[in-house]
Amino acid sequence: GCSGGDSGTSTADGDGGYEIAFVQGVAGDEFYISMQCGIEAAAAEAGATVTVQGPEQFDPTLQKPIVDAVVASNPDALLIAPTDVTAMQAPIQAAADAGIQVVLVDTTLEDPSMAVSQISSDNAGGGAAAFDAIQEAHPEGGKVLVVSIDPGISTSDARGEGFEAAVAEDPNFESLGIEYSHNEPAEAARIVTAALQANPDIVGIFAANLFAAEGTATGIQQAGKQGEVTVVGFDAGPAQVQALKDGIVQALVAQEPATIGTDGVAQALAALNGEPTEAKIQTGFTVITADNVDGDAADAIYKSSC
Amino acid sequence: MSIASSVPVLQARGLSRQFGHVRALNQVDFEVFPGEVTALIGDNGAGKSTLVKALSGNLAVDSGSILFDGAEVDMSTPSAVSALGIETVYQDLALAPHLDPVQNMYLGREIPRGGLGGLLGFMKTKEMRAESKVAFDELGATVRSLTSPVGEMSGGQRQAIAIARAVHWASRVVFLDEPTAALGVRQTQNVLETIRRVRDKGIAVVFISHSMPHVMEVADRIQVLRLGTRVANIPAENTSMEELVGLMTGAVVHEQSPKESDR
Amino acid sequence: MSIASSVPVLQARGLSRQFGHVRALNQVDFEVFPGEVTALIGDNGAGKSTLVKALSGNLAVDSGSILFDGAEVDMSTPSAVSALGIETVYQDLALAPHLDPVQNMYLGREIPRGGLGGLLGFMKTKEMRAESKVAFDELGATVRSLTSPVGEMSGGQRQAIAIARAVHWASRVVFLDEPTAALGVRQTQNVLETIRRVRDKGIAVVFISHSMPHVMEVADRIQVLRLGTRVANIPAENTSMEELVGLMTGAVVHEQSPKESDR
Amino acid sequence: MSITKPPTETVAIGTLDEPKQGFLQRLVRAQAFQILLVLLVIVLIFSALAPDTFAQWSNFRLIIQNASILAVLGVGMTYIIITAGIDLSIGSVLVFSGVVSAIVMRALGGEGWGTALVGILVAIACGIGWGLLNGFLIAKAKIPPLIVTLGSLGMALGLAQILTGGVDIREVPTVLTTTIGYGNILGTIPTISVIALVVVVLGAIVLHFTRFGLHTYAVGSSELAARRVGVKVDRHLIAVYTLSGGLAGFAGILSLSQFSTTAIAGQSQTNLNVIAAVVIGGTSLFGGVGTIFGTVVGLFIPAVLQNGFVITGVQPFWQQVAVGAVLITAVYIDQVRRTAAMRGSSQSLWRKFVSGGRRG
Amino acid sequence: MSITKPPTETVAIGTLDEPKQGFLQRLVRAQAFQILLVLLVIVLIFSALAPDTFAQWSNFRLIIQNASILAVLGVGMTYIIITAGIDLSIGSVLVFSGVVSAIVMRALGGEGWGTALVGILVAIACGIGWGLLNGFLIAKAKIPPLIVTLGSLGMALGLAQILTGGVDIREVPTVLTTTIGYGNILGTIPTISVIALVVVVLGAIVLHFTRFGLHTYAVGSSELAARRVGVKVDRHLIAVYTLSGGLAGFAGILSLSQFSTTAIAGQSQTNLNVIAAVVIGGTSLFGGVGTIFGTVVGLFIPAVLQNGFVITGVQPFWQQVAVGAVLITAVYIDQVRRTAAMRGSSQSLWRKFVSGGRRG
Ligand SMILES: Nc1ncnc2c1ncn2[C@@H]1O[C@H](COP(=O)(O)OP(=O)(O)OP(=O)(O)O)[C@@H](O)[C@H]1O
Ligand SMILES: Nc1ncnc2c1ncn2[C@@H]1O[C@H](COP(=O)(O)OP(=O)(O)OP(=O)(O)O)[C@@H](O)[C@H]1O
Ligand SMILES: [Mg+2]
Ligand SMILES: [Mg+2]
Repeated sequence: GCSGGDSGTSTADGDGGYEIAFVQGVAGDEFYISMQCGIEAAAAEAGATVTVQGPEQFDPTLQKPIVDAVVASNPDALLIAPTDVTAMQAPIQAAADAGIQVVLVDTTLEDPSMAVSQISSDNAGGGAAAFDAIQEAHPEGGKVLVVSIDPGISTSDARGEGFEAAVAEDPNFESLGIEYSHNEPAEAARIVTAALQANPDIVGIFAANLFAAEGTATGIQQAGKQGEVTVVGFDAGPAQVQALKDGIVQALVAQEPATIGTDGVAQALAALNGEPTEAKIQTGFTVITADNVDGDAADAIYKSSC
Repeated sequence: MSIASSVPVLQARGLSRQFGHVRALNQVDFEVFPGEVTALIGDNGAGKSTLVKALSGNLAVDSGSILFDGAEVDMSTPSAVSALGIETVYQDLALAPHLDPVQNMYLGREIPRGGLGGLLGFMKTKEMRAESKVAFDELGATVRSLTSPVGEMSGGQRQAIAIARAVHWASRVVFLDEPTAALGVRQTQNVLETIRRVRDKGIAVVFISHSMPHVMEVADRIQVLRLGTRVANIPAENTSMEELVGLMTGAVVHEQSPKESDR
Repeated sequence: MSIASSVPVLQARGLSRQFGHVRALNQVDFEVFPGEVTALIGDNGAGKSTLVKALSGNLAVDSGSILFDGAEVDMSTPSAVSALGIETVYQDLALAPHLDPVQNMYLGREIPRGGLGGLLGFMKTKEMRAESKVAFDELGATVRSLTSPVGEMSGGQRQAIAIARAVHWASRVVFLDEPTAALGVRQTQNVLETIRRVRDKGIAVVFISHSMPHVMEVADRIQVLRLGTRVANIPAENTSMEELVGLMTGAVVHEQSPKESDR
Repeated sequence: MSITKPPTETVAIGTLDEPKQGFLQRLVRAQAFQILLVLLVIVLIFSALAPDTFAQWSNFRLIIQNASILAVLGVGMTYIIITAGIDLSIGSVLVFSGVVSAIVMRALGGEGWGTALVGILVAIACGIGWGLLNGFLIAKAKIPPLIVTLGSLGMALGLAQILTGGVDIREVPTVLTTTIGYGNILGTIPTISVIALVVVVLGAIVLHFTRFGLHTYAVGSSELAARRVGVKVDRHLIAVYTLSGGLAGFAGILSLSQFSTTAIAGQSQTNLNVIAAVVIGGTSLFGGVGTIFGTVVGLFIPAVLQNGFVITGVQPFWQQVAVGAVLITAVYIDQVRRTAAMRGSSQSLWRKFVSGGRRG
Repeated sequence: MSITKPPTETVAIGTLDEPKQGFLQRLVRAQAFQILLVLLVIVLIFSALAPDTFAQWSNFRLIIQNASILAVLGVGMTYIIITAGIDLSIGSVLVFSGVVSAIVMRALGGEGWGTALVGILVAIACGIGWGLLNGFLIAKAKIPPLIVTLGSLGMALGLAQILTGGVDIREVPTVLTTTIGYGNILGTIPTISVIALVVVVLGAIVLHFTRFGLHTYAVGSSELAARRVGVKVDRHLIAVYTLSGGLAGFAGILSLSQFSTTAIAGQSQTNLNVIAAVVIGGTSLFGGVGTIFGTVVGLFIPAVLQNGFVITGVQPFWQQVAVGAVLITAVYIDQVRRTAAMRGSSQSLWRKFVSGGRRG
């Protein structure tokens, strides 16, 4: 479980509770851990047990064998964040064909019709919101940069695209494009230091995930540009919030993983119990800044343990 | 005793080769004639093995030229050289340790199956095994297993395999770089006899050895290297062990230009 | 001729060792006495090198026991064996090819600097170089560079380095597995002389060679292996080359129990 | 020297030799039999733990299906590692070939075999191209394989991203996905696995029975020796890397069929996974030894472990720990058993080297 | 045989020998000088392209700072590769050590040197622990290094995730971040780089001048020879893997200081990057050859390339392609120049092998 306990083990309980399997997009990510917390809380209330699995990378070729094995273990319901809209289509279809109730969480599929429900975040909207935060801090405009993970990852690609689209609408801002950190803070730091060297007039950097944000913060500190560059991070784990409070990051775009998890369990249970389900739920996001972090945005912070 | 002709099958002129500060070959002339056993002798580090490598396409020289049958031909790679009918037993043998004796014997010259199988690369394994056995037996080699990797075999067994291979494939020249160093008494006699047999087929044999008795036993002509230079080129009957040893160590110096002594 | 005592410094009883289907050693008895040169001879693949490896801690035997100074001691690793004062020149030499002659000479026995430097592992490089040079000179080795990797050197140069190393460190027994195989005439004579000198210091020398003249020249006692079994153990003066060759090939069979022939 | 010439008796050749060995015997004895036993033990343990879920054909079927693409890559990698080389680029070449093939098929349009066939050929051709480049740089320019294939890893992936603009292509002819990707033969055997099996069997036959295979061992055993006897070492190395590249290209089309997407962010672990499988299977990184059969077994050990752990509900973090521990244990047991089979040859360094033991 | 004993003239020893060489000469000649030239050329090219941004001390300072942690890891890896081994686990061991150290420091509380010192010792101890395990399994259980360290890679990472529940720890004593992480010496030289330099210099001295270093080369050059002359090969291998583990643990605390986070999933490429640097620096994967100096140069080539490409505004996708291509080219040029320096020895296979040319 998210606290490192034993809640991840499915116990074949005799009380007739449902078995719910949750397959993350990538293991060990605070976003999915928060989602897991929501799922486990909701499941505990309903007397269901939860098994959690996830690949080491956000990579369909690694996720597919896991899904196949989960399907073989024959749970009652499957909550899954597909790592690719087409690649995961067939394995998830196979789960549905095996009589498992499928709920798509966070990401979705090309043809989600087999799922009882799809609950997704608006990643593109989150990217646009990140730009809004930079715009607000630097109304005069300037150069902006995106530090992403790897090309081909649907969620971070959508964030980057949303951000770039928003930049394009404001003639005062110039985008330096998207750089890829390969999910390594050190790589992000190297990119950011070099970019600042070449373009000392960068006003904002959008870091598309946690490691990108951490590396960006390190790079800015190395270059001695704290306070001059507005860094907007995506996701709001405890680490990011700490960075926000330290003034390294100026804003965070928070999704609602716990809500996704809770809703996901609710939809799955509804389907299992033959109740009506909601085909599509869109969850929103919150922009957290130093001003509202202890106030009305406090609830949006992800949990690292339940 | 020899059926030597007067055109050298292989002739080197002014070969030089330096390694770092060591001049391994220094303007070496060298020639071998068909149907003749040429002994190449010299002190340790005199450059004998380096010369053999240069003449078998394994080492680029800094200067000098090599003629085959009187003409310059491509001798820059081992495969080009073996295509000319020149085979070599290297001092460090160079067998593939993970392969068995038969595979080593036929490496690069495998007998293909007939028809489609052959085109696809399938081989006549049984035939190769049988022929290898004959070749090893001829040398009295004590190879105890034809399917064990040669890396597991004794020094003498490996040497016998390398010799069998070279003798089997050579059609014009065979270089034997200290072939009997690891061999038993009986195997050594067999190899010396094999050398004579090969010579009698009209093939030129270059025999490198530190054993003067063996040299005197089979050589028709003796060439002496000293510190990378040929210091003597004499018919075997005109010399003695004492003179040879003196030539190798520099105690005796031949007052001769190489040209004069040629044949 | 020899200052031999009557207690063998090293004694093997009933050693056997099988590789797959090959019985390399078959109930071999073997003993060497201080101040005596024991020649170990046999055909290729007779098991000589295997016996040497077994007696130098490089090979576990299937059965049999080894006594040092009449007592069983730990001889399971090469370092335990060299701690007893036993050194070996292996047939395949086993030098570290990337290291230079001096480093190879002193490998595992480096001379530490005095004081703190020594504790930290710094070495007296100059001293080691000077002593190595003396040791090589003694053998008349033609090592041309003390700083080039030995992997670049000629066969004879490498062999000389290995011999110099073993002779330098041995205090009780030295095994020489075909030490003169790659050596020049002069170097061979030096090695034979060195063997006598070492023997006269009271060290036991085991000399393996296929050259019967060399064996007759230095050996005090000759032990013959055939197909993994000791078939003879005779004082050198009581035998002839013909008899030895016969024993090795099986043409002559000694009707003797090993016990009777002991000394 | 007056030695009477001794009788030239024909001694002992082959007389103490092992009885003649058939194909199966050779395979089993040589390399991979012990590790197969380890795999069977793992399967048995999980079967006992989860008889209803793990020990089902439907589950094995999926494990086999998921290992199929890696098996195709493993054939090429086995050849390369036997030559003492390495190929880090296979994952990227797979992606690149898939991308180019997908672009071509999209341009052609159509969902039928015509388009698909062109796509297959294009993918293989792309892979061969990268393989040729790798092989040429390694054999002719004498650059270490690790550097060459690390470089082409980056280049192939970068070019794939440039070609797609970083956005996966998802238009794949339906015939590919329905037949190769998810089709079955005899109702239940995945087509993709049958294809992989054919590749594996062909690869094994070529490696163990032909001149090409023999030269592969020879080059890895001693490049110097092979060169000296006239084996065209450079040409052979180029051929081996080209083979690996071509198989990676073919794997690219298999991956397209299975995932219906070019998955450019995927395959990041592929090279290490395949190399690990080859080494688990008993092939030495120092060259000269190895079997395709071993590689296939080596692929299944981590695959079965992961599947079993997921099914028995082991936490993902613990899975990593357990897979690591079992990997080491499996190879250790293999080691010990092989040594024991050699009868106390534990001191024979040569043998250890030959069996890839110590340092592979 | 009646050969008159020839005069035992003292021939030629050392007479044709090169003039005696000092430390610098040896370093330069031996391995890494050519590749240093390649690095300088790359620096010059970028300096010409972007004199105002690239060719600034402020920029070089950052490049050096960012390479510091990898340099510490590179020292250990160089030793390992010289013994013909490999260590894939360094990235995971770094993470694990950082995690344990962060947990201990969090438990102790406090932002001062007391806590930090405990943390440093704990990190190094953790690294040593993993190194010992690796070394023991490799030297005593005779399991191939690739398998052992692949296994411990998974185990260390899994345990790190279990310890933290997958959530990075961000509480790091401020003294660490302000001094080691971002502090400067002499106003402008990053403290972390000075620390790395000390490790590098110590590593080089031990490798090139002590018994320990000599035995490292000996084990890699011929394990058999080293064993036969009584070098305690097993003990030495354990020591070398322990050294690498300890340095990875130390790098863990450096990483904590620099990034103020345990960055659990963030070291997946570290092992390959470091191995590549070692090989670029002229160390052969087949053992027996290599220098620390070469490794450091080998680290800077990709680092400078990446920095230069970002500064000159090369598109990210093209960057990967360019880094790959330049890597191959750099090693090729190094190769050619070294060969030329040997005067036409291009045919000497032995030399190629020695210089790590062909197959390393
Ligand atoms: N690849 C190499 N690199 C550097 N030096 C070399 C190389 N090969 C040979 N040498 C040197 O060249 C000289 C001649 O060596 P070569 O092997 O030809 O001698 P040789 O006459 O065969 O001696 P031996 O009788 O000992 O076999 C030696 O001093 C040797 O050290
Ligand atoms: N590691 C090994 N594995 C398998 N067989 C071996 C191994 N070592 C030796 N043998 C075999 O054992 C037998 C004895 O070999 P050994 O090397 O002791 O012979 P030798 O008497 O030294 O011969 P030579 O005079 O040729 O050096 C040979 O048949 C050899 O093939
Ligand atoms: Mg020679
Ligand atoms: Mg022997």
